[in-house]
Amino acid sequence: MKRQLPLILVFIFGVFMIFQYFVPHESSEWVFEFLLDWVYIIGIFALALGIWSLVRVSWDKIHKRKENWPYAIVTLFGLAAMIFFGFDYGRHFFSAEGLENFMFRHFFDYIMIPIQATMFSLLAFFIASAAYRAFRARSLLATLLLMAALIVMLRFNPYLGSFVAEYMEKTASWLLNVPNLAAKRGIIIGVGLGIVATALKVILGIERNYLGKD
Amino acid sequence: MEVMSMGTFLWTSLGAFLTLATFSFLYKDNPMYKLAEHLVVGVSAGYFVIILWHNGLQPNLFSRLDDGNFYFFWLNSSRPWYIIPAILGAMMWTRFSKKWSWVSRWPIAMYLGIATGLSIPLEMRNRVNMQLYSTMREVNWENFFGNGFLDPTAGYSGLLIFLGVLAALFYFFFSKEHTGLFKGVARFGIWILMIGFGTSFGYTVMARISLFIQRIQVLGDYTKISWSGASGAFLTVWFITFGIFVALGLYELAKYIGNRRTAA
Amino acid sequence: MKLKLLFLSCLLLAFMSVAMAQENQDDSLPARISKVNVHAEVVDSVRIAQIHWRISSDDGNGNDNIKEYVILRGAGIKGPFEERGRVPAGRDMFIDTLFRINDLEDSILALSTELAPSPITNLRGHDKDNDHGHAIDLLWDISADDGAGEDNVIAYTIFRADSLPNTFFYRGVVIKGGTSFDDVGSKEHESDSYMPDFYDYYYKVRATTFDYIPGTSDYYYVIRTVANDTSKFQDSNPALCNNSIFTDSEIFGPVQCYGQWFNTARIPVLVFVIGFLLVTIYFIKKARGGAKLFIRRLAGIEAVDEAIGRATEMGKPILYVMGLGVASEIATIASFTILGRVAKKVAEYQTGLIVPCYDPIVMTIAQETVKASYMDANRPDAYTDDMVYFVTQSQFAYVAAVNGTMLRELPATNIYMGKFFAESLILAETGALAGSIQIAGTDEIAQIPFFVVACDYTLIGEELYAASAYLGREPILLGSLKAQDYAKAGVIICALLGFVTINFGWDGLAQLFQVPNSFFANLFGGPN
Amino acid sequence: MNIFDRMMSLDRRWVFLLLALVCVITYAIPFPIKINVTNEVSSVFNFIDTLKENDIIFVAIDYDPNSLAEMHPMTYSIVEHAFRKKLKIIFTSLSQNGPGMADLAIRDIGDSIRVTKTYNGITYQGREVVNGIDYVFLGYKPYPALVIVGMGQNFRLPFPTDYYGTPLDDHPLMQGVQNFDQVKCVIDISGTSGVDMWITYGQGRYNFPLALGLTGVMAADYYPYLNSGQVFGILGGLLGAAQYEKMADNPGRAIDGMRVQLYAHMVIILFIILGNVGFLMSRQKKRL
Repeated sequence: MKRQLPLILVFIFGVFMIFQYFVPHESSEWVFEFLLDWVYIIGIFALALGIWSLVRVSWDKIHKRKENWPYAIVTLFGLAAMIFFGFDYGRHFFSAEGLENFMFRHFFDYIMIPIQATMFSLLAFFIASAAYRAFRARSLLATLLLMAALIVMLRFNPYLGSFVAEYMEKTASWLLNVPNLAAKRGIIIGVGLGIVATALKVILGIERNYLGKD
Repeated sequence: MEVMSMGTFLWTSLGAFLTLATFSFLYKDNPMYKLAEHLVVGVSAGYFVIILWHNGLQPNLFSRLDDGNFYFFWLNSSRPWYIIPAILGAMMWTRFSKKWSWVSRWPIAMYLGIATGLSIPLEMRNRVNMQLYSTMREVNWENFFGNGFLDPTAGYSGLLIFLGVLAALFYFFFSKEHTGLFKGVARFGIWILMIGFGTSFGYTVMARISLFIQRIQVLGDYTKISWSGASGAFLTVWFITFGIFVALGLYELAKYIGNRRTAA
Repeated sequence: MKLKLLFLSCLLLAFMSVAMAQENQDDSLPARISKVNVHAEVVDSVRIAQIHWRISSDDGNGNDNIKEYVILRGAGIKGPFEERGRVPAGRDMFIDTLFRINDLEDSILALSTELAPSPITNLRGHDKDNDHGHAIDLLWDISADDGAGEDNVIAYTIFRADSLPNTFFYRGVVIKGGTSFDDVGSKEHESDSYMPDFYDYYYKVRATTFDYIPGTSDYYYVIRTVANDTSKFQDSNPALCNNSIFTDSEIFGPVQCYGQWFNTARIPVLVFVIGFLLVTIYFIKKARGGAKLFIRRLAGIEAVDEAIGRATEMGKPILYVMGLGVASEIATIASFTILGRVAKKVAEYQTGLIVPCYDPIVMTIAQETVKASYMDANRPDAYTDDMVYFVTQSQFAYVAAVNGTMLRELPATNIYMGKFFAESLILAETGALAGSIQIAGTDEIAQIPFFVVACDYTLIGEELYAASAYLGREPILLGSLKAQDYAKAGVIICALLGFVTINFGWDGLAQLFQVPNSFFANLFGGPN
Repeated sequence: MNIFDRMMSLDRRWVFLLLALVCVITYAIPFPIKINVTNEVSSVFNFIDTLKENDIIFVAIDYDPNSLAEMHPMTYSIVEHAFRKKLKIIFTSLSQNGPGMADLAIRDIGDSIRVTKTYNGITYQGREVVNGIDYVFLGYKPYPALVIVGMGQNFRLPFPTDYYGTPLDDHPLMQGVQNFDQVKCVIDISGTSGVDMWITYGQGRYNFPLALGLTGVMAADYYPYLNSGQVFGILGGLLGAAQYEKMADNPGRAIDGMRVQLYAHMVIILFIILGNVGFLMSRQKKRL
């Protein structure tokens, strides 16, 4: 009941889905669509878990006065405000006016977008200092890698003089379309087999990590 | 140059402020960065809740449970069975109770079964069959040396792709010690791989930089617009927004120099 | 208790939603007609426009407040529209007379007959292969006036009748030169384009010109839904009636469509999946049986051992970072195995070990692993829980913390194993600055370049799994790794054979691997 | 402590400062820069350019604000180009924080379509882009793989209503549009792993023409699909966007950014070289 039933469920659904791919008949498609339709709903409930645990963690922080607990208040404020606006100040719960709500949109456009975009743009600086302090031609392989990288980066550089620039361009596109292609294809095939192997193990009940410990 | 309303200006100022607050992490971790960071965590979570509700539960579940002719909960909606996924979904929430968490395994199992089963033939087809098929290409023997410098369509390029794929695959072959001939093949494989990674690397640098460029562009537009529409009110906000950072910067600089002195 | 609460809250939500949703229903205007379908026909020398529509959702059911439909016609899409007739609620078609051919002056009549293109010939069709039914493939030979002769054909319009004698419905259009059309219907009953299986269909293909009978033109029809309260009505979108000169082919049919039970075009995938399945099962069984399965040594792993030795000499700790992955990810699982091995050696050499974690669950498992290794090394006393500690779940904060540790402790060796994202380069950089030996391994392809250039040894992609299989000898991991190895070998051999054969001018073998696969489809294929 | 060690031990913040200065200065001083268009980009442009009026294309805006810098220029140039050609577009956003941005982008592009403009010598009259007639924005659903497969069966399966809560059947555009069969091509502008889903679950199962707009980080990894014909075009990072803008003769943020990109690259390359010189020298010293 606790361990067996999940394994059986996984097996049944998994095997059905595999063979559904080879059975175009509408009766199989009917079941297929039914399942898909259900899975979204289940999935959405599952995602709500993440939000809930965020709330719990923040609340715990405030409650136990852990370090930086005031910031947890900020987090919860953001969450609450967004939900409040999203339901159009609590006026429309079951129609999507909230998505058009002025505050909702402005919070998204002028708080979420700037911060998220900027957070990632910090990497521009880290890559610069890493380039300076860490990216070393330690070995033949690292040298090879750096060389390829430099060529790709110099691709559209006009200061090399038209002659060199042209060859840079050609070399870069050749590197991309020939050795890069070969390398990535090798990886893709390998990874593909890896994914399929894992999926098979899950369906056959060999891989059971998702059950967790009990 | 457009002139914006005070309201929009204040909002954009907030955006600019938060942008700089986030950048201040480059100097060191500081309260303003922490503020921005935690704020965005909360806001994006809230945003996600709303999107899940209005684009998820509402259309896919609630609106289906209720289609007009309704007086006793879902029982006489025309699609009452939609309560089943709802209950399965609710089971997920038992995750939080020690005693009942095993209940949540059923919906997980269902989801996992469907997802994995779906993936197997498709991944096989896309990553293995198709890639294998397109590896078996006819080499352009007529024009083996291509026209011009490093021509990707030339015969030797085609041949190189084929050999490269095999070598790269072989490098990830673990059942054989890399000795003799295999050593050479694996060596060639790793070279090909490294060039591949190199190109990714070059692209990645570009990617990271462009993230920063966009921020500059946004800030640039902001300053341009606000200056162009400069009025007393605009300028005050402007100075408040940036004054904070200038002051902070000077303070830190002073401290830095001070430390240098004491160190020397 | 908590469970009950959660359950109740969910049901309550659903209930509320249903109750609230009642209010948001707007029954002010009669529902507009969504689909209008018009085309010209010639019935005993009268050119008529056949107008079909889908009755309003308020007609019969819904609010059921429809009085009648008013048919409006205009010369342009914007109107002006004049009324052409009315039909009571429930009706879904109307026939509008455009002009009587007998009324035309002889000159115009002659002109129109002269301009009429010659019809398409040899119209044939069959059920669409490898699908769920509800679709028919049509083929024909182009009209003599398409590209040749008068050369005034601009398009072929496909019409379908569900039984004879019956009105034909517009199904689609193909521009001049086209010789085939897939009439793909829907399988949903409620859909406009529903196309039942095992049902006799009749087709005709119309060769259309760009010439009009003088004084006539295309028309646009609008269906107005009028409620019992006649002040309330809504118009449909205008629907075009192409009124140019045309010639119909002779009717083809009956033809039926039906679903197939097996998609022959996908056989290669089936073969691959089953083959791989068998290999995987075989090797996992074998590994469980305790068979010695050979895995080659990996430079990275060798490096781990000597790095630990070096750390001991320097009397500095070892930093082990598990990355941002969650406990269920393969990379993280592999990382646990390697951590176990590292911890064991560390315990033997009596060096320090620091494991900052990003995920609380990962942390608990890591603690178990390390403790177990210390047991194996018979030094349980040396183990303390704060070797493995949880930092935070926000990416940059985590990185900042780990960097701090690196610069404070100056570990002799940093080991990064698991899932890494943008933080990889920041970690590797700081590590390099601290002058530690760095060993990395991840299956996150995008991050490998940073590790390669900033670390001394890197386990690339699958090497990470291999390493953990090599160290852990854990049957499942080992078995599936072996299976993948043999699959790779198979792929390599197939590629070689295919490549050689295709370059000696025989592409038969290569064709076998393509998906969707024409070879198998034709082998077991349908009528064509 | 010789010069190289000092070079190495320089505080990273100086590096940050240098990069920032270079970028800001180059941004402040505009100058044109030559951009060569590569095949993988031009194939996307040509495909869209040769479509007929009222053809439907499908654009997936699958990125979060954090990769907006690279992806937005692509979205803007591609979608504007399509709207100018009077194509009809179905949008989705299968990335968690995407929909709001997609909504924003669509409204912005709508504004720019209102003005009459001339691209590549062809003058396009300004017009109103109407939701439901010119485009439909389906919105967001979690689990891209399942959603994509669902859409392949019928758009109404995962998306009973669009982003704004309107039932799909109420949109004239969606009349008779069941699934990808009625769509001329799918363009996935993606900063997430959703792109793998589009290739595997979308193209793999329903064989529609697929083009990709990718972040620079991912771009190089998808060339094999280009070569195997599973994908007909790739826009890689800001450069790809700039190339598209160039072909569409509609310069925007990407082309504007390329000159900064150029100098930033040179700075980075300089750093790499400096660092390695220092590294090699210090190694020489150790050898002695």
